This record gives sequence, structure tokens and C-alpha cells, in this order.
Amino acid sequence: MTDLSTNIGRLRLDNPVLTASGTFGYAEEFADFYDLNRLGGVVTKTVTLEPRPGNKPPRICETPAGMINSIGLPNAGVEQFIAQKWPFLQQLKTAVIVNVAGKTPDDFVRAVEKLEVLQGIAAYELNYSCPNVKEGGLSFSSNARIAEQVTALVRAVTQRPLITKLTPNVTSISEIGRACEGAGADAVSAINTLVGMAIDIHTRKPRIASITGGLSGPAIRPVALAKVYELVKALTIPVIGIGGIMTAEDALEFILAGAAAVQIGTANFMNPVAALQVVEGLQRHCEEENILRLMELRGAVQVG
Amino acid sequence: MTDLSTNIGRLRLDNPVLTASGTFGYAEEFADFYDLNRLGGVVTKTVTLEPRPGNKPPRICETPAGMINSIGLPNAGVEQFIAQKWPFLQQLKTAVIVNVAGKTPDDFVRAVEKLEVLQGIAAYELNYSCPNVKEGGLSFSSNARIAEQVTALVRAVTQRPLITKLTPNVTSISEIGRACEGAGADAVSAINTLVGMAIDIHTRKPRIASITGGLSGPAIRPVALAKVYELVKALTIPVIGIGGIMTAEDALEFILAGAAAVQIGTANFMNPVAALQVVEGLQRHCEEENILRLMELRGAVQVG
Amino acid sequence: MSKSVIQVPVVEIREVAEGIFRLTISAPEWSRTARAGQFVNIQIPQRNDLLWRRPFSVHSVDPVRGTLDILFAVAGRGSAALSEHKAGDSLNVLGLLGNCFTWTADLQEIIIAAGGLGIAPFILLLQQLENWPGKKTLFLGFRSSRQACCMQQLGALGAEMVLTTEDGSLGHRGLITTPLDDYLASLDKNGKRMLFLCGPTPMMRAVRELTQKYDIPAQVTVENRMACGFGACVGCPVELAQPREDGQTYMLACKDGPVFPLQEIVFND
Amino acid sequence: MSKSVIQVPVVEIREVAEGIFRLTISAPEWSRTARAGQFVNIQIPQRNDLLWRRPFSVHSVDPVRGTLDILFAVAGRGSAALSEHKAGDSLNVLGLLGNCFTWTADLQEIIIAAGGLGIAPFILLLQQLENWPGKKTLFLGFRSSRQACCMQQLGALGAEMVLTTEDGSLGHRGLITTPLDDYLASLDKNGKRMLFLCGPTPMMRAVRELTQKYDIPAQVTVENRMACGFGACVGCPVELAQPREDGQTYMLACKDGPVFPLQEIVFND
Ligand SMILES: Cc1cc2nc3c(=O)[nH]c(=O)nc-3n(C[C@H](O)[C@H](O)[C@H](O)COP(=O)(O)OP(=O)(O)OC[C@H]3O[C@@H](n4cnc5c(N)ncnc54)[C@H](O)[C@@H]3O)c2cc1C
Ligand SMILES: Cc1cc2nc3c(=O)[nH]c(=O)nc-3n(C[C@H](O)[C@H](O)[C@H](O)COP(=O)(O)OP(=O)(O)OC[C@H]3O[C@@H](n4cnc5c(N)ncnc54)[C@H](O)[C@@H]3O)c2cc1C
Ligand SMILES: Cc1cc2nc3c(=O)[nH]c(=O)nc-3n(C[C@H](O)[C@H](O)[C@H](O)COP(=O)(O)O)c2cc1C
Ligand SMILES: Cc1cc2nc3c(=O)[nH]c(=O)nc-3n(C[C@H](O)[C@H](O)[C@H](O)COP(=O)(O)O)c2cc1C
Ligand code: FES
Ligand code: FES
Repeated sequence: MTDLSTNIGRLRLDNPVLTASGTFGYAEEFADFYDLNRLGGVVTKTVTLEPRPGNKPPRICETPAGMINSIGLPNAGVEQFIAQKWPFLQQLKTAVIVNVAGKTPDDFVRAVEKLEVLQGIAAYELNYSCPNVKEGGLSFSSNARIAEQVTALVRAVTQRPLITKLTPNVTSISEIGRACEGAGADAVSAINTLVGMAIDIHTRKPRIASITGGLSGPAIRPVALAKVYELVKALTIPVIGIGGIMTAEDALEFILAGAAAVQIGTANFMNPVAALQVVEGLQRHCEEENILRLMELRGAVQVG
Repeated sequence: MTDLSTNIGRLRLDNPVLTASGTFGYAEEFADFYDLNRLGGVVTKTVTLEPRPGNKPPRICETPAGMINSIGLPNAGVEQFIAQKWPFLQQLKTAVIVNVAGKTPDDFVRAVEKLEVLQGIAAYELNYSCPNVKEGGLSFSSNARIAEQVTALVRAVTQRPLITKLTPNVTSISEIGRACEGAGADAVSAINTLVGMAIDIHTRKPRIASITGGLSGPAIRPVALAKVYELVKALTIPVIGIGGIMTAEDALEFILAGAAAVQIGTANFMNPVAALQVVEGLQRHCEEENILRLMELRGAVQVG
Repeated sequence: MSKSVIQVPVVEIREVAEGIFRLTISAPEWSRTARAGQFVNIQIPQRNDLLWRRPFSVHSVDPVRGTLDILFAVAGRGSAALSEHKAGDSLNVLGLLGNCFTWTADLQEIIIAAGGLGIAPFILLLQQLENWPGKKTLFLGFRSSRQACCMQQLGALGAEMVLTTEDGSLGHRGLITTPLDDYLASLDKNGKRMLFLCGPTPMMRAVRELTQKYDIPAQVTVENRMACGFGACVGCPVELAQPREDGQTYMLACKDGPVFPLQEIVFND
Repeated sequence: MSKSVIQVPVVEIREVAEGIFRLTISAPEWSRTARAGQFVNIQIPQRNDLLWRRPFSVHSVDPVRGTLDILFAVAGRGSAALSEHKAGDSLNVLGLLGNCFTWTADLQEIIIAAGGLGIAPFILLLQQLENWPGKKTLFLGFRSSRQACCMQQLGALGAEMVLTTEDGSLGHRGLITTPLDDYLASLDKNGKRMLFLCGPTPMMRAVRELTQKYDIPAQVTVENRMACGFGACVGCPVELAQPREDGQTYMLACKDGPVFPLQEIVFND
């Protein structure tokens, strides 16, 4: 039997396949389709301190081999998360990673403090892509100094593994990654969506009410892979690869580039069993190629 | 008859459809397929001061709704350009824009100085994406200060319209755009390719010899449109939209977002008559919608 | 009912009116359990550039043959590719999704208002209502006779029918809202009735006004853009006219709907 | 010859060996002008996610019917989709592209070495050579008889043929290079000969060694990845063993090739 396990810092996963935040609900939505415990883990939809209604429709549109979304992180707030969503998540035997966002550094800290009482959270993933009103609309993730600050503040209130999720919309993702590493992050995950836009030429309106949104799906996979490869070279902590992964073959590209795990996002919409099929495909690939430990392939890309 | 004309600063074009540098050779390659004078203009492959051999193969690979290239700006140098390529280009009645790159600011200046002797160059497009060895591999285009400096130096040696071509691989493209505007650029064009990567999981080698390359094609269109929209809001000089434009409908998205012209890139490979079909499609659209001047649509996107 | 993804053969496909197709798939379980208003989400295999599945209402079922029909118009790239399928081709279908039209036992009459393809879910509804004792009245409008469909099926399903076409080529000339207005005006105020609605947005707006004017409770099915169809992407919000008690201002078309009380929602486009 | 894009019907498509198809298109002009080594670049309409056209050598022509054939293996997504075409389907084809095999009037013999699908361009070559007075010798290797094709066509084209399969299921057992080595060794040193080669990279390497050993001039056709096929993307470089006089180190497979002097180029993969 092939060993698919991997480690994200102190966190051991049975296999490297996670689901990406915001594309897997709070896992319950997928329970009809397969046994969720076959995943390496699930990452929840973003939880914020206060409830958020989400953005005006239309929130989504289809683009070539991709989609744009501007959902606006709707959620009932961390207290309702604990009351309504945690009971289901708690039953899972697979790793449950809670994704947290906030408008201010303090929002992050207070949300995590509330989550600390829950038994069984495997790790936190900090989503820095929420626009920060104070800093003039710049997202936390595009400024190394702020990313560092938030990471350090959250680090101070929890012992649990901390993953910081990075945006690709920056000149140097590794600069931000290094800042997070320096501030005590156990891993980084990348990438969040690329800023994108589409216009309906007939109505002359943007296809997304918020004008621009986040581009995801296979279209962005090459960008994601380049960013992951850059981060792997620049950091010593593990990198979790995200972006347009539809199949086990796609996941293998990220592992070969050095990712310790991957997240499946947009693929879950098209194919609700996509993440499970990636697990199965990785298993099959290892068997066919006589690979005993999948993680032997980590970083095995042959350059030069 | 609909008026498709547009102005890029002092440069008047019969229609807003240009071809993107590096995807249309020196125009001669397309002469078999249609009358090149039906285009708004052509942008040449990048010309550099000294000859360049180009990168090792493989230089290209296909990705979902896109492709990665790392051609390496092979060209015979500005003197051979003048001797071998200019005679054909000079005959064209459409605008000929010469795309120039260099490793140092001085390279740009000296290449442009040599081109100044030619009669009939409609404009220069400065390609800042060539890696700058001196500045530690950073491309000119990701640093506002250097972009400003190069633009100002070239501005000092020519009266001709100057277009600076911007990379999307930065935190703030409008910051770079503003620097170029401040230094005397007549227009900006955006976007150049996104940094991308792909790995062949069977050979475990990067699909491109230079490991990463530039992602282009429909996959990047939403990113390009968002960047163009950002630039249009931030600048007063015209913006030329580039990125994944395959059809007249795609071109209209950029014009609605505020682009004064567009460039057709990757589409030329799939469909050698793509650029002509965009011209024809824009014409048809105007006739169907009773639009007398296409540029009435410029920036007509309805937001809010 | 648990949701699932099935790979099923196309049993039959027919162009039943201009640009309108009825596609029959084999789906024994769903043919017994589907409720009017529910939908399926179909992968378009020919179009690998189309990321999303395409949602279609369950149109009718045949539990004996174990088949399920959808009725669809060629509206764009995905539906065009779907229309080129042949019997025997295999389709990847996600279902059954969404909620359904509901009614209480004490109703006297169900009034259906359907515009064009809006008829799609109501054949199944009338199948479900076959032995229902109350009155069933169907107001059905098409642009012209060329788009008219389902006439034969409707004949057998025992609803009183008022038919209009915009060009007068079939039934009354004009919009469905005119005879509907007259009909609602003619009803006694005390009867218990429910109106079910499906059609283009301008029609939904107009019928909403009528139901307000005559104070008739109504349910409508919406057709938002959907990336997933089962609540995972949160991309298909329907705005509530009044925030709920818990403060929520949006519901999800795919999960909380696609059927909503007509008065409770806002049409955004 | 000017290049053009044509929209043409598929006249015929046949699986001529395991996973190998011959596809005939209507192309009257090209059927008269195509030269062996040239290729066409075909859009794959079913696969909108595939950006690039797919290049295939001209396999044979029928100037009387006005048709042109390609011979192709199902190697991946595009060729798989192409193989599902039926007679009457329409294809968008870009051609004629590339250079061709060339020879001088004073040759005594043309030796052809083809591995597997490498036979594709040589049927047209033998058609061109039909009335050529010199000797034509064909060395043809397949993995096994299941992949063997073109036997019938070859029979009529008047070349002496040496056939090998790796498993011995047809012709001699082993690689084509063994009988080729023997044959080249047996030739007198003074005759004017030319070798034309097409096949997988290991075979091209091995044959290059033989042509060096026996000092026989040779031309080879290469199959680089191509985004455009006509010199626009500069994505298909072939490395030169020696830089040219003007300093150039690369040629373009699609424009300067796909046929190159075997000794002058480097195989990169
Ligand atoms: C719950 C539900 C049930 C539906 N039932 C039916 C049905 O029974 N019969 C039927 O013919 N259609 C039905 N539709 C609409 C159908 O899903 C769309 O017509 C179809 O997805 C269009 O896909 P396309 O690829 O052909 O068009 P595209 O090429 O994607 O788009 C063509 C045009 O249609 C618009 N469009 C695309 N998708 C949708 C959508 N989901 N809703 C509204 N507009 C859209 C686009 O913005 C564009 O303007 C239903 C939709 C939903 C959400
Ligand atoms: C000038 C020229 C002439 C050719 N003539 C023939 C011919 O007569 N018959 C024939 O069967 N094939 C021929 N080929 C090869 C043919 O073009 C490829 O097999 C085809 O493009 C593969 O497309 P696909 O979508 O099926 O495979 P993909 O799914 O794109 O790829 C499958 C595998 O093939 C590799 N590949 C893809 N494209 C090429 C390419 N252009 N060259 C080499 N490897 C590639 C990929 O890297 C991958 O490993 C020719 C190629 C060239 C450049
Ligand atoms: C509809 C949608 C909603 C998303 N919501 C969130 C979110 O709430 N929090 C977050 O960190 N990322 C969110 N993302 C980003 C994804 O987690 C992921 O980083 C991105 O989509 C790239 O991966 P993919 O191409 O596999 O989808 C969302 C993405 C999509 C498409
Ligand atoms: C094969 C290839 C070569 C290119 N070469 C150049 C170049 O020499 N100079 C340049 O400024 N841009 C070059 N580009 C970038 C294009 O001009 C264009 O900015 C980019 O491809 C985005 O447009 P598209 O998606 O329409 O191709 C090249 C792009 C491709 C695909
Ligand atoms: S379509 Fe995804 S939540 Fe409704
Ligand atoms: S394939 Fe584009 S230059 Fe050869």
C-alpha cells in the first residue's frame, strides 16, 4: 500500500489533498457525494468575527477555462460558525482547517481566540485577501509588513498550526511568504484568485456586480504553479499548492514543484467528486510508477 | 460607413486593431493571408540593439485556454532589422510600430537612436519585460523608478509617439503606468504575459526549458481587462488593451473598459486571419447597433 | 434525498419547436422521486472550455420506463452543444437539486402562469397533480406558434388552459398577463388559491403585481447563473425583499430555491 | 506557393491500423502542389480548450479526385478528437506549410528510412518519384504488425522494401537500423545516394550515426511542438550543430523545415 501521507509542519495528513476555502462550503454540502474522511483534510469557507451578508449579485461568471467570483465572504460570523457548522465538522476524522479573515489585524486575533475553545481544529488558514479599509483598500496580502504583523499577532494567541494564504496579485509573492515565515507561520498556501474582470458587451455592464472579482480554475494553473515554485525556493516552511487543480496529474505538477499538499477549489463545482478522484488518481499513479511514498516526488522536478 | 478610427496621442489609426509584438513576426509572415493595410497597425517583434539567439527549446507549451512561451526575444539586432525587415514594413500603408527592448536603459536609447533614421515609423513600443541583469534580474517593468528613467531617456531622443508596454506581474500596474506617463509616454499598452509554469509529470521536466515563461491567450483575458480598467482610471494618456483577444466581442470588452486600441496576440497563431476578423467584426457590430463612431463606446462600461 | 452524479445514456432527443429540444435520459431512481421545480445540472462534454455544468428543470418523468425529460432552448454555447447529442450518447448529470413547488391540502385551485420555456417544470407538476381534486388552470404564453410546445402532453393532463402568443399565431394575441388579470379579477375573494410562476423576468415582475393586486399567494422558480448547483459556491444569491429574522438578506437559488415565495424576493436583473 | 486557411469537408476517415487513421480531405489545389515533407495544420473544433492547431504531414494526394490524405496516430487529446470525425464533417485547415525533401538529378538511389508513423510523408514522396529513373529502397520498421500500415499503397509504388517489426510479427524481427547498416555496408562507395529519414528520436539518432559511418548525405523531417506552423511564434527552434555564417544558431522547424540536412541539426529531446 502506497504511503500518501504528508506533513504540514506538525500537522500530519493521510494524504495531501485538501479542499480550498470557499469552494467546499462547510463540507456538509459534499457529504452526499462521498466519505469526506478519504480526503487529507477540508478547509472551511472563510469565517469572520462578525456576520457578513456577501456581495450583490451577479457574483460569478464563466471565462475561458475559468471563472470570476466576487462572493464577498458571506458567513454568519464566528459565533454562528461554532453553533451551526462546527457540530458537523467536529465529527470528521479528517483534518479540519478553519479559514479566517478580518478587516483589521484585531479581527483576525479575536476570531481565532473564539475558535481556540473548539477541540479538534487541525490548523488555521489566514485569508489576507479581504480588503483592508484602513490601509486604503489594499489587501493585507499585498503588503509584507502588514502580513507579518497579522501573522505575528495571531501566532501569539494560538499554538495550532498556522497557514497563511497568499495572493498572487503582487510583484513578489516570496517576499510576502518570507515575512509570514519570519512571523511564525507554519506553512503558506498559494494561490488565492487573480484579479479579473469581464464585461457583457450587450448590456455594457461588468459581469460581476463588484466590477472586478477573483479568477480561478484551470486558466490560472500555470500562474499558480510558477508562484508555488517561487515560494518553495524562497521558504523553508511547507507550501500548499492551489490553483486550477482538476485532476491527479495537475496535483502532481504542484508536488513535483515542491508543494507538500494541494487544495482543490473550482473543480469541486464542476465535479463534486473531484477531490476524491484526485486522491484516487495519486494512489494509482504511485502504484503504476512503483512509488512507495508519494512525498518522494515532492520537489522532484528536474531543472537544468 | 462607420468610423472605426482612433487616436493614440498624436497617432491616428484607421481602426483600433493592432497586432501584438512577437506574435506577428515582422508582418511579412501574414502577407499571404490578407491585405495587412486593413489593420489599424502592426507592432513588430521586439528589436534589440545587439543580435540575440533566443532561448533553448522547448520554448512553448499549451495550457488550458492558453499557452506559455519563453522565446527569449531572438532577433538579428537593430541593424539587421533595418537592412532586412524594414524594406517590407516600409511599404505598408498601415501604422508600423516598432517594439524595442534592451538590457540596460542605454540599450533602449541606442536602439531607438538607430531607428530614428527610418522614415515612416509610426511609434515605438518599449518592452520593459526583458530581464535586467544589473538590477538583479528584476524586469524594468516591475519597478516604477526604472520604468520612469528609461521612458525619460528615450523621450529625450525621439519626437515620435512612445508607448510603454507594461507587465501584469506587479502589485500595482497603475503605479508603473503613472511613472511612464510622468516621464513623457504618449500611451501605455497592457498586458504583457503573466509568469507561468507547467511540468510534464512523466519526464518530470518543466515544459519550457527556461522553467517559467509567459502565459498568454484567452485564459488571461479577465486579468488583462482588469489591468486595463485600472490603468484607464489612473492615467490620462491612452491605454492599449492586450491579452487573450480572439474576437471582435473580446475587443469590445476592452474598448468598453476604456482602451483606445487593442492588440491581437496569441490568436494570430490559431487563426492567421484573426486580426482581420476582429476589424470586420467591429465594423459589423457598429452597423448592427447603429454606432457611427466606434470610439463612442470607449469607456462606456456601465458601473454602479 | 441524497444528491449524486450519474453517467447516463441519452434515450431520446427531439426538436419539439423552433430551437427547443426535449431530451430524455435514463434515470430510474430520479424518475420516481423528482418533484416539480427541482433541476439537474448537466456537464457539456463537447465543450471543454465551458467550465460549468448547465442547469435544467426536470420537465417530466416516466417512472415506468425509468426516464426523466428536460425541455431546453438553445440559448448559447452549452445548450447548442447539448442539442447536438444523439440517442445513446452518454451524459454526466448531477441531481436532483433544489427544492420544489409546494401546496397545502386545503387549496381549491392551483393557477399556473408560464412564459415560453417557463412551461418546463409544469408538466411534472401536472403529473404530480394528476389525482389532485382541486381545479388546475394554466396560463401559457409564447412569442409565436413556432416556439409553442408541450401541447400534446398538456392535453392529457387535465388542466384548463388559456393560451396566448405575442403575434396571435396561436391562441389569444398578446401577453399572458392580460387574460390572467381578467381571470384573477373574476374570482371570488374567499377561495384558497395558489399561483405557480415560471418565465422571463419582465413577466415575473408583471405577474407579481397581479398577485399583489389580487392578494394571491404565489411561488416562482428563478434561473440564476450557477457555478455548482448545490450550495458550494454561494454564487447564486436571491435577494430577499425583507431581511430574515437572523439578519440574512440573501438566499441561494440552487439550495434554498429555485422555488421561492414570489413576494419575498427581489429580481435583480 | 501562398499559404491559406481553408474550410473543407472530410471525404473519408479510416482506422488503417491499431490507433492509426487515414483522413482524406477535399483540397484540389493542394492535391496538385503538395510536396513530400510539407504539412498542414488542423484546427480541432471539438476541443475548444485546445488552443493550438495540430500539424500533420501530407501523406498522399489524389490530384484527380482533388483530395489530400494525412495519416495519424492517436497520441493525445487533439488527435483523439480528430479520429472521431466522420465523412462530411468540416475541418479548418491551414496549409501548405514548410519545406520539402529535395534531391538532385544526378542521384542513383534514394534510400528511405521510416519508423512507424514516420512512413506518413513517404507515400507522397514515392508518388513524386513514380517516374524517377533511379533506385528507391525503403526501410520500414514498426513495433508490431498491429501498427503496420500503408502496405497496399507501397506495393504499387515501386520501391524495394525491407520491413522489420520489433516483435517479429511481420518482416524481420528487430530494429530497422540492423538491415540498414548491412545494406549501407554493402554499397559501393562511389555511388551518389541520398537518405530520407522520418521516425522517433532514438531512431533518428541511430540512423544519423549510420549515415556518418557510411558518409551518405541525408535529410530528416522533425516534429517539434508548434503553436503556429508558419514562422510567427518562433516557438519551434531546431538547434544547428554549427552556427551559420551570420551567427544564427537556430532554424525554425515550421518555416526553415520541417526537412533539414540530418548532419546539420541537434536533437534536443
Ligand atoms: C434552476 C434552473 C433551471 C433552468 N431550467 C431551464 C429549463 O428547463 N430549460 C431551459 O431551456 N433553460 C433552463 N435554465 C436556463 C439554462 O440553464 C441556461 O439557458 C443555460 O445554462 C444557458 O447555457 P448556454 O451555455 O447555452 O449559454 P451561455 O453561452 O452560457 O450564455 C448565453 C446567455 O445566457 C446567459 N446565461 C447563461 N447561463 C445562465 C443561467 N443559468 N441563467 C440565466 N442566464 C444564463 C448568459 O449570461 C448569456 O447571456 C435553467 C436555469 C436554472 C438556474
Ligand atoms: C511538421 C509535423 C508533422 C507531423 N506529422 C505527423 C503525421 O503525419 N502523423 C502523426 O500522427 N503525427 C504527426 N505529427 C505529430 C502530431 O502533430 C502530434 O502527434 C499531435 O500534434 C499530437 O496532438 P494531440 O493533441 O493528440 O496530443 P497532446 O494531447 O497535445 O499531447 C500528447 C503528447 O504528444 C506530445 N506532443 C504534442 N504535440 C506535439 C508535436 N507537435 N510534436 C511532438 N510531440 C507533441 C505532447 O507533449 C504530449 O506528450 C507531426 C508534427 C509536426 C510538427
Ligand atoms: C467561488 C469561490 C469562492 C472562494 N471563496 C474563498 C474564501 O472564502 N476564502 C478564501 O481564502 N479563498 C476563497 N476562494 C479562493 C479559493 O480557495 C482558491 O484559492 C482559488 O479559487 C484558486 O483555486 P482554484 O483555481 O482551484 O479554484 C474562493 C474561490 C472561489 C472560486
Ligand atoms: C510567442 C509569443 C512571443 C511574444 N513575444 C513578445 C515580444 O517579442 N515582445 C513583446 O513585447 N511581447 C511579446 N509577447 C507578448 C504579446 O505581445 C502579448 O503582450 C501577450 O501575449 C498577451 O496577449 P495575447 O494573450 O493576445 O497573446 C509575446 C507573446 C507570445 C505568445
Ligand atoms: S450555484 Fe453554487 S451555491 Fe448556488
Ligand atoms: S510553430 Fe510558430 S514559428 Fe514555428
